[in-house]
Amino acid sequence: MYNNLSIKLFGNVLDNPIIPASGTFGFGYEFAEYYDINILASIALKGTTYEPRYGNILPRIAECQAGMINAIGLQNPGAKCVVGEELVKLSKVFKKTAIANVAGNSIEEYVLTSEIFDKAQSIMAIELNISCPNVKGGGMHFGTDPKIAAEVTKSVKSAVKKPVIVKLSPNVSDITEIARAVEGAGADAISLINTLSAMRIDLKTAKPIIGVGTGGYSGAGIFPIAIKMVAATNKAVKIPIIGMGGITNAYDVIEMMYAGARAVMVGTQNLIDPFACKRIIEDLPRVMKELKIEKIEDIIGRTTLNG
Amino acid sequence: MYNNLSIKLFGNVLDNPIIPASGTFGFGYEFAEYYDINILASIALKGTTYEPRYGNILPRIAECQAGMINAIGLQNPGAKCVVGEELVKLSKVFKKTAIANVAGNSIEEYVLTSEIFDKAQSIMAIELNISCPNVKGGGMHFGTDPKIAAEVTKSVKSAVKKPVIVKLSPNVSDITEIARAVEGAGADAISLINTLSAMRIDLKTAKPIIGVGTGGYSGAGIFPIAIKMVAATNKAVKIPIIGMGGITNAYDVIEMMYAGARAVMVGTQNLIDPFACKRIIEDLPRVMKELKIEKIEDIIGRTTLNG
Amino acid sequence: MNNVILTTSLNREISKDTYEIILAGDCADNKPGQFVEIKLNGFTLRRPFCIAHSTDSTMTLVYKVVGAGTKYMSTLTYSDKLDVLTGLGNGFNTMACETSRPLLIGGGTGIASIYNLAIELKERNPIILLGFRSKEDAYYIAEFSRLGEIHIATETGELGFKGNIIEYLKTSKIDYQYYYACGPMGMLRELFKFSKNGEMSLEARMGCGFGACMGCSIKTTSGYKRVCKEGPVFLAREIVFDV
Amino acid sequence: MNNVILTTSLNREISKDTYEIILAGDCADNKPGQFVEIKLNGFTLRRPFCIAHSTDSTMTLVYKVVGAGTKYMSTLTYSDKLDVLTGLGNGFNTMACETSRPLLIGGGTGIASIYNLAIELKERNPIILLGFRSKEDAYYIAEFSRLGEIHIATETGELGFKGNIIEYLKTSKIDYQYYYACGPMGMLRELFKFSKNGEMSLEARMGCGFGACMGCSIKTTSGYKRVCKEGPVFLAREIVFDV
Repeated sequence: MYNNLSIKLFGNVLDNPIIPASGTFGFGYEFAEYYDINILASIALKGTTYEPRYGNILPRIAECQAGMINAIGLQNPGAKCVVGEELVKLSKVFKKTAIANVAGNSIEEYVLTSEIFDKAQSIMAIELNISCPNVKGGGMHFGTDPKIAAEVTKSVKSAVKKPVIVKLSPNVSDITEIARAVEGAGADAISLINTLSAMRIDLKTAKPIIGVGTGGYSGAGIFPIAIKMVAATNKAVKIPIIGMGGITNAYDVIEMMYAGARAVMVGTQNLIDPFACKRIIEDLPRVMKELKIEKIEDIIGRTTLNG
Repeated sequence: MYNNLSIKLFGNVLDNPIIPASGTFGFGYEFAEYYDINILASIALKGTTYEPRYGNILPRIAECQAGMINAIGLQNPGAKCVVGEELVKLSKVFKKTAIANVAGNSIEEYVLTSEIFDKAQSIMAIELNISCPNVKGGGMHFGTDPKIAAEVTKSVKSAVKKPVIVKLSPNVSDITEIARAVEGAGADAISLINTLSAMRIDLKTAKPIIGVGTGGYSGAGIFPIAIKMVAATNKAVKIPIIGMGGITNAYDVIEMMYAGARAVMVGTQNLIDPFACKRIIEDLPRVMKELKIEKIEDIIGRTTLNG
Repeated sequence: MNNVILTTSLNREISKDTYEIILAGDCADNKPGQFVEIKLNGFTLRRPFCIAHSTDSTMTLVYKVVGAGTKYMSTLTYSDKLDVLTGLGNGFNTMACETSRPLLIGGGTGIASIYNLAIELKERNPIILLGFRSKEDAYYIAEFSRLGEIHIATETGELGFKGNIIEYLKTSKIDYQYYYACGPMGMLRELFKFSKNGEMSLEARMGCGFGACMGCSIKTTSGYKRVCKEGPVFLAREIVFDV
Repeated sequence: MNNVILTTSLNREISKDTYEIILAGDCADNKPGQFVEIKLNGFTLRRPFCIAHSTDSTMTLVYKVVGAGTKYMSTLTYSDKLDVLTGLGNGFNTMACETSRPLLIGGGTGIASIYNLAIELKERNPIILLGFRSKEDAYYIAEFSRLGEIHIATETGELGFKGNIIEYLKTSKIDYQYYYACGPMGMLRELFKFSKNGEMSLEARMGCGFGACMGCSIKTTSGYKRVCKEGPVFLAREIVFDV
């Protein structure tokens, strides 16, 4: 049913633009204990690799004034288990399709993992995580070199039928260069921004708080950086953009869509408030009325960035 | 007089590691209306170009949840006026030496401006701003390409006698690459991080809040990014590092020094609290006692970053 | 400039979305046209406010709820404490009209600043022009009536002249030599086109409020000046309005 | 899990840097060993706290001031409101020791969690071992005395056995089949080496507290488990302590 909150993505009409971001919502079904998750547009699943991974040593979390650093290190039970068990549990409580988030150590692993998800009925699209700053290999380096980013994209695209979203790293000199490269390689959409490489130190021990030293910074503190990068990317490419980075409320959703996002992902806020996505969806009509916005789809990219 | 707060920099003993950052303290003398600025280690002056500049159109400021975006655009009266008038006013109320901050449109302009400051007695060192994101040309592009960064550094170094500090941009894929380049070109120290490119949008008009569209994001929200970059740079180079980015209190100073900073610059906090530097200096002995630190110089780079 | 902690005595809505807050504490040395910068919990930058009235121990500010900061401010209540920088900027030059009857022109929350000036100039029976959008936006009318000869304009025509206050000034035969104005940029620009015989207090999005960041610099006939430091009051003739 | 707003009734220091806060509101369905996550003004992440005691309408938490968050928390006073997630995690399995006299072992703020369990197991006259650093750190001794047979160890030797509580357990001839433990990791590791016949509540630096972020995953003999979701109470024998 089309309504004032609806947006189109990959030919589907989504009820609203709100999608929980990968890594902040598990495999989704546990949030069904808290509210009816069918109100969400979709769900981006926890980052998945071909083989199971334990992830990094603890501590994996460090707090910041307006956000947090995480270094989970892609803990996941492996793609086959995700499709065979986690998606089965999710399908019982979620009647829509989800977005798989795929990470890997090699282009081959990206392809193999994507192929597994490509066959799953409950998957709408595959998001390639080429920007995770928390694991050596399989992470960020795929997202900081335009050639490698394009190669991963092209390889996965030629192996799967479902739409492919490429998730970009902000830890680059020019994000639009990577965006253009993956668009050229056939990406169906771009999501950005992933976390920023960051660090906190325990003042009592002088050691990094995060067990592996550094991690990815997310939350309200990165929102102004995300807005800029979404606006710049929107100017550089024609494919849809899924905007994320520090969204905490319905006003932030509007700002992100003005900057060029067709849909948005809410991340860290889910960890602070398990009802965050529900509250944002419920608050959007009020905020749209206040800002005299009738249809949310009309505002995508309304802000133009000069220069 | 050497004391527990003292640090050595360029062969000088500074009373403490606290220096107001360029662009947040004007040319210093106006803060003498508020407190005795001689308690500061030094002062980094407003960014100066060869010719006078008006700077960008208004608005130049946008607020963020944990910081602000500015796009002043290097408003300044030109190097000759700074030395002839502003430094004269400063010398009347400040008995120590200041750090000139030099920006330019060309390598030649960097050299000419630096030469003017090199002759000024009240200048301790010259900080090359190769990372201002707010002006076209003369700004960030000098700081995102290691070859150009090295060339600017080398040219200025061969023209001046005073120590040269190179101020790095965080808007790069790998800040250590630039750091090594400027170290190789003869830089005497590195200061980091400058502001992150960012943007906010006015929800009522859907236009960028900043007149020129985007600006540089500073304040507490960038602190975790600054800590990471300082730690990484400290591992990459041997020359002293002046750390900055979102320092708001004495605890942040300790964290920044653990990460590898020999001195620190306090920026945005001066704009929120004109007494910020004074309060931090006065609070440092208490915080050091709490953390069982005797001499602050001992903690520089105490945290090691693996990987 | 002083950095003081002031305590809320009263905070009430005096017209649509417009609030009057009375703060107690060390409020000495605030002249008409000067402003304060207030740190609000949960917001990074201080907010500038013009002063409607001040004594050595109290200060009355008028503000309009326009964003999250002022919305939060409207929730402050008796005994809430605020970190305030007082005595900022340069105020009106009351000597400038010594030989004539002063003309005061205010619009929106700028009217608050004019009120403080009217109190100071009361002995000289100032002419006071006040512009509001509509009747429900109007405030301080009774207060101004006690200080001089008041003229009102509303865009809706509900009170006084129908139209903006500068149109009223143009059509009326008010006799004046020198004006003092405070209000939105649109109003000041109109006034500037009509007459440069006076001084105006400008508004700007500020970073610091005390001259450090150059966030609010404007072009003047004598170079670049900071609204927060050399201003907010400028001679009309020195302002370069095309910037 | 419930998301509720609770109101501070009382907040007081009960031993050195250790506070007891009593909150009122909807506190139903909190079992011994479960925990709450509190949003504190000005801090991004919620803070986990174990529950010393709860009824349907009140909840007592014990916390130690160790950082800026708990320091802020110690300033809360009567009528201050808090956003709380309650009923988090899985608590102690009180059925596990049905055939024997329960042994409860607590250290530091973990003692609070043991208190809630002692109340539930009171009828079965539990043996209660409490470890503190020194006399000034001790709390709840009188309260525990009413619930079972208590044994105390302090590192300074000021109260009870001189040394840590696990050393005491080793040297004493306490007869037990199954223990319940909560305390610092060092204590639990020592206990684990000595005996695996029981269950322990773990502490961890958490992101969310309800299983979403995988920030607190530990290795167990049956795969990776989240302290906040599958825990915080685990069978001792399933914990892999070398991670």
